[in-house]
Amino acid sequence: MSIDVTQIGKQFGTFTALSDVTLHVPDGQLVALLGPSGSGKTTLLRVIAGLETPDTGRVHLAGQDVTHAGPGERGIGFVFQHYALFKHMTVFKNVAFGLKVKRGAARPTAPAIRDKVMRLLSLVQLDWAAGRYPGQLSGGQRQRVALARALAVEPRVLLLDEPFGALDAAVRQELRDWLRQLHNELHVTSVFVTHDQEEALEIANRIVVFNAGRIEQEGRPSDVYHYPASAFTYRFLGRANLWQTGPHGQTLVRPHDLRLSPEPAPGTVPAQIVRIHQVGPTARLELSRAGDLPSLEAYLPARDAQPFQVGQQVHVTPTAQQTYPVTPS
Amino acid sequence: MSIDVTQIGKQFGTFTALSDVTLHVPDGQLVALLGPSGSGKTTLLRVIAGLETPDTGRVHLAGQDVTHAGPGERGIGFVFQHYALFKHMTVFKNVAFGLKVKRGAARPTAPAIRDKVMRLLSLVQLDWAAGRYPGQLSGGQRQRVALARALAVEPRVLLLDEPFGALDAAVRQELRDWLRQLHNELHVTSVFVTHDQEEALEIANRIVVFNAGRIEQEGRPSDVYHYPASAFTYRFLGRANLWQTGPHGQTLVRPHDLRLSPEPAPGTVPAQIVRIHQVGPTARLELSRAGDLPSLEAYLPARDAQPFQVGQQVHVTPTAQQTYPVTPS
Amino acid sequence: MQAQGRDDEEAALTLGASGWQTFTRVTLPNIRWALLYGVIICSARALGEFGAVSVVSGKIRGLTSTLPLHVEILYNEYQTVAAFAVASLLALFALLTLALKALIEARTGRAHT
Amino acid sequence: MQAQGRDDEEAALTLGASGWQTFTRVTLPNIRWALLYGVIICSARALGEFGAVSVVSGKIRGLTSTLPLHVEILYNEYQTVAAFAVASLLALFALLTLALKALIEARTGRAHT
Repeated sequence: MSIDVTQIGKQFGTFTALSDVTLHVPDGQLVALLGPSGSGKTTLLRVIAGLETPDTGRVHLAGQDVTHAGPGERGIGFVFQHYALFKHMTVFKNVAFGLKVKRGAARPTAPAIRDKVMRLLSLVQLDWAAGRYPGQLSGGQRQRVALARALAVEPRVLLLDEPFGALDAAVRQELRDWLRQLHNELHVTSVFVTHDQEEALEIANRIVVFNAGRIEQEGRPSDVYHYPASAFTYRFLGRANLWQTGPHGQTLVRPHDLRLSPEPAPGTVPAQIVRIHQVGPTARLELSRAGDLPSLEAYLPARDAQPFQVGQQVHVTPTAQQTYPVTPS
Repeated sequence: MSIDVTQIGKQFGTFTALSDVTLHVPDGQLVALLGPSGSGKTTLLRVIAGLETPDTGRVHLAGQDVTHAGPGERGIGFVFQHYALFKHMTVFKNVAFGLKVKRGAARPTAPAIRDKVMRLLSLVQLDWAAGRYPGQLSGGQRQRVALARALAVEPRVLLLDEPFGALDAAVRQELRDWLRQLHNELHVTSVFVTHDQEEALEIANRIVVFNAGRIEQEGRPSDVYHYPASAFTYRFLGRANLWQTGPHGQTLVRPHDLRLSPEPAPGTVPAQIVRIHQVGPTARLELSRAGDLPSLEAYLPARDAQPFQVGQQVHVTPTAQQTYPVTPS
Repeated sequence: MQAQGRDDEEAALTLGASGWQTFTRVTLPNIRWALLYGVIICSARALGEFGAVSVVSGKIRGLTSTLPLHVEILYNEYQTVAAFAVASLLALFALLTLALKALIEARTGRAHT
Repeated sequence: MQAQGRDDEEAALTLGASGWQTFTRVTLPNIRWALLYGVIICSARALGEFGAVSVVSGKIRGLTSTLPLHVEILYNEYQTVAAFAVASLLALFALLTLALKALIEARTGRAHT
């Protein structure tokens, strides 16, 4: 089911959470809303869900205007950062909730509910926990229950608010893979909010970058990563070295786009290696340049970094770079 | 100042937070306590600080037994995950607090306090915020105030409890660099708690891996990363593929230690490329193998991945691997 | 209620529950102990109130009299035995309330850990 | 107090503050409005209490009598004017308390945003 939000604006007191946001999400996509905290990404997700009413603008789901529909009438599933499970119900009852509150003919029979809940619980590998209470499960398990609960009502759109934000790094990685696989199987249009650019780049089909209540950029992960439209996006999507500030603005370089050689060549800049940190396949080198040029960080594959030593004089050149006008901030 | 904890045990009700933990931290080190939540790392930090009294065992700072000394008598600085700034005081007063509560001759004069506080605030680049209240600052700025406050009493040991855990990814990276630089300048023995293996590997001199209230492994980052003593550490420190389960146990391989070639060779295993995800300098390939062998994930430098396509049949071999006995869990 | 409730209730709404279903199945079970506690403490206060009732009610026996007023009336009429009997009844209510209060505090204490 | 206090107070302790310094400089400023609020509400209740005082005090004028008791005594002695004067005093206290309560609620409301 496609999602269209048109010129959405939302104020909280004097704080502008969203300002003139327009976004189209095609059917079946997995979209990441990415931005720093307070940039409006969660507010937009809650507007789509109907948990927040926009001050201006419209929300359409599958072409239908739902701006004033309640969250229960939109055919959405919502997953909260802190799980929001019903503590006084077992895992089974949590997942069955959405089916049991259906009215009249829409409500499945008890055996049908049981079948469906157990199918969902085995999908999230938690069929053994049906009789447990949420308090007896780990964070990762709770979030899987929350996902099963959201899927039980067969939503046409799945909305996830920082779904992995409260989890440990290892569990987070596992659930990311798992969400991607789930999306590949079910193909339900999904939108998730994150402030972790790696997470967004890894699992989303499309990325929407937020900054101060506006959409800064939108596109495929590789496009957004390789062609950031602004210095803000460039810096937010990965580490950035300030190569130089010239008449056209500031030139930024990613640490893995720096090439080091022992000999000078046209276009290279001299620098000294201050620190080499190597763990795993990538070596991180800290370089200081002469004068008041800012220091640089370079990432090299471990084998390319072997000839270099701390204290050595090297010559640096960027293999890719972006120049942005300097904006007064 | 060196830190020695000896055979520390700590129970909370029926939960064993620490069990027979012995650790030596030499003077001037930057040590990471790394582990999943509930593994005891924060409890150990709080025991060292004197905020928690161990049930058994001793704590020595610089060779002196401080097991029963209060937190204020140990010469430590403590930084909390959620900053723990005094909300009703300005930034200046927050930083000055530790100096103002000193008694008698130990207490500096008012001008000396002002000088010192302003020096610390310019060290954390917040001299312009001296008159503000914590509520008016961003998360990253608050944590820098908390650091300046902890440093004001000239601690001989700096203890940090998930100092960057509450911050956005971009701010977190910035503060990590900054903490490392600060440690390089001040050389104060520092211990920080984290559940992020990348953070630990990046800034620590030594890493202590916790699992279920015990120290699982301890050593230099590269040693811990390249020679994990157990499957737990291996899996916690980075992504792991299960290459095979044999008579000696399970063999694990890191995604960047897999080599792919179009032609079979001795020792290679056939696999099919299911997905290629490339953003930035590393390409991530998902490989499925015949039979019931678990699927693999391979990370290749972008240039090495160019010849491969989704659906292609390839032959895989690990360039490095570790085998661990299968432990019943 | 604001602290623990919002996420739960929003989750129920997104799952298609009506406002009433959300209230009875999610909000009420979460606050039932706090609610019962409030009701009991409030009843205890109302039961024991004297001054305000005395001024407002007019003390019409069997109509606008409460137990504490009744104690006073009986006492002023020198029906000492009856007065003490009613007072004992009040004391019994007080003990019952205390027991209920302790029980609920133990319950909610357990639920929070 | 438990909710907002612990980290702050532990921070103060690690900075070398004594228990007393931590209490006066960190704990008290954080809870001062809540504390004052409690004192005022409590005083108001104590001021207005009638039944319990009436039973326990013995109503010795100028010694164990309180304002509400005094109103009753005067009223029973048919000193209507005096009784109403004292009652007005009580009402004035009530209004003052209300004003103070509103002021503090406004203050703490602001401090929380």
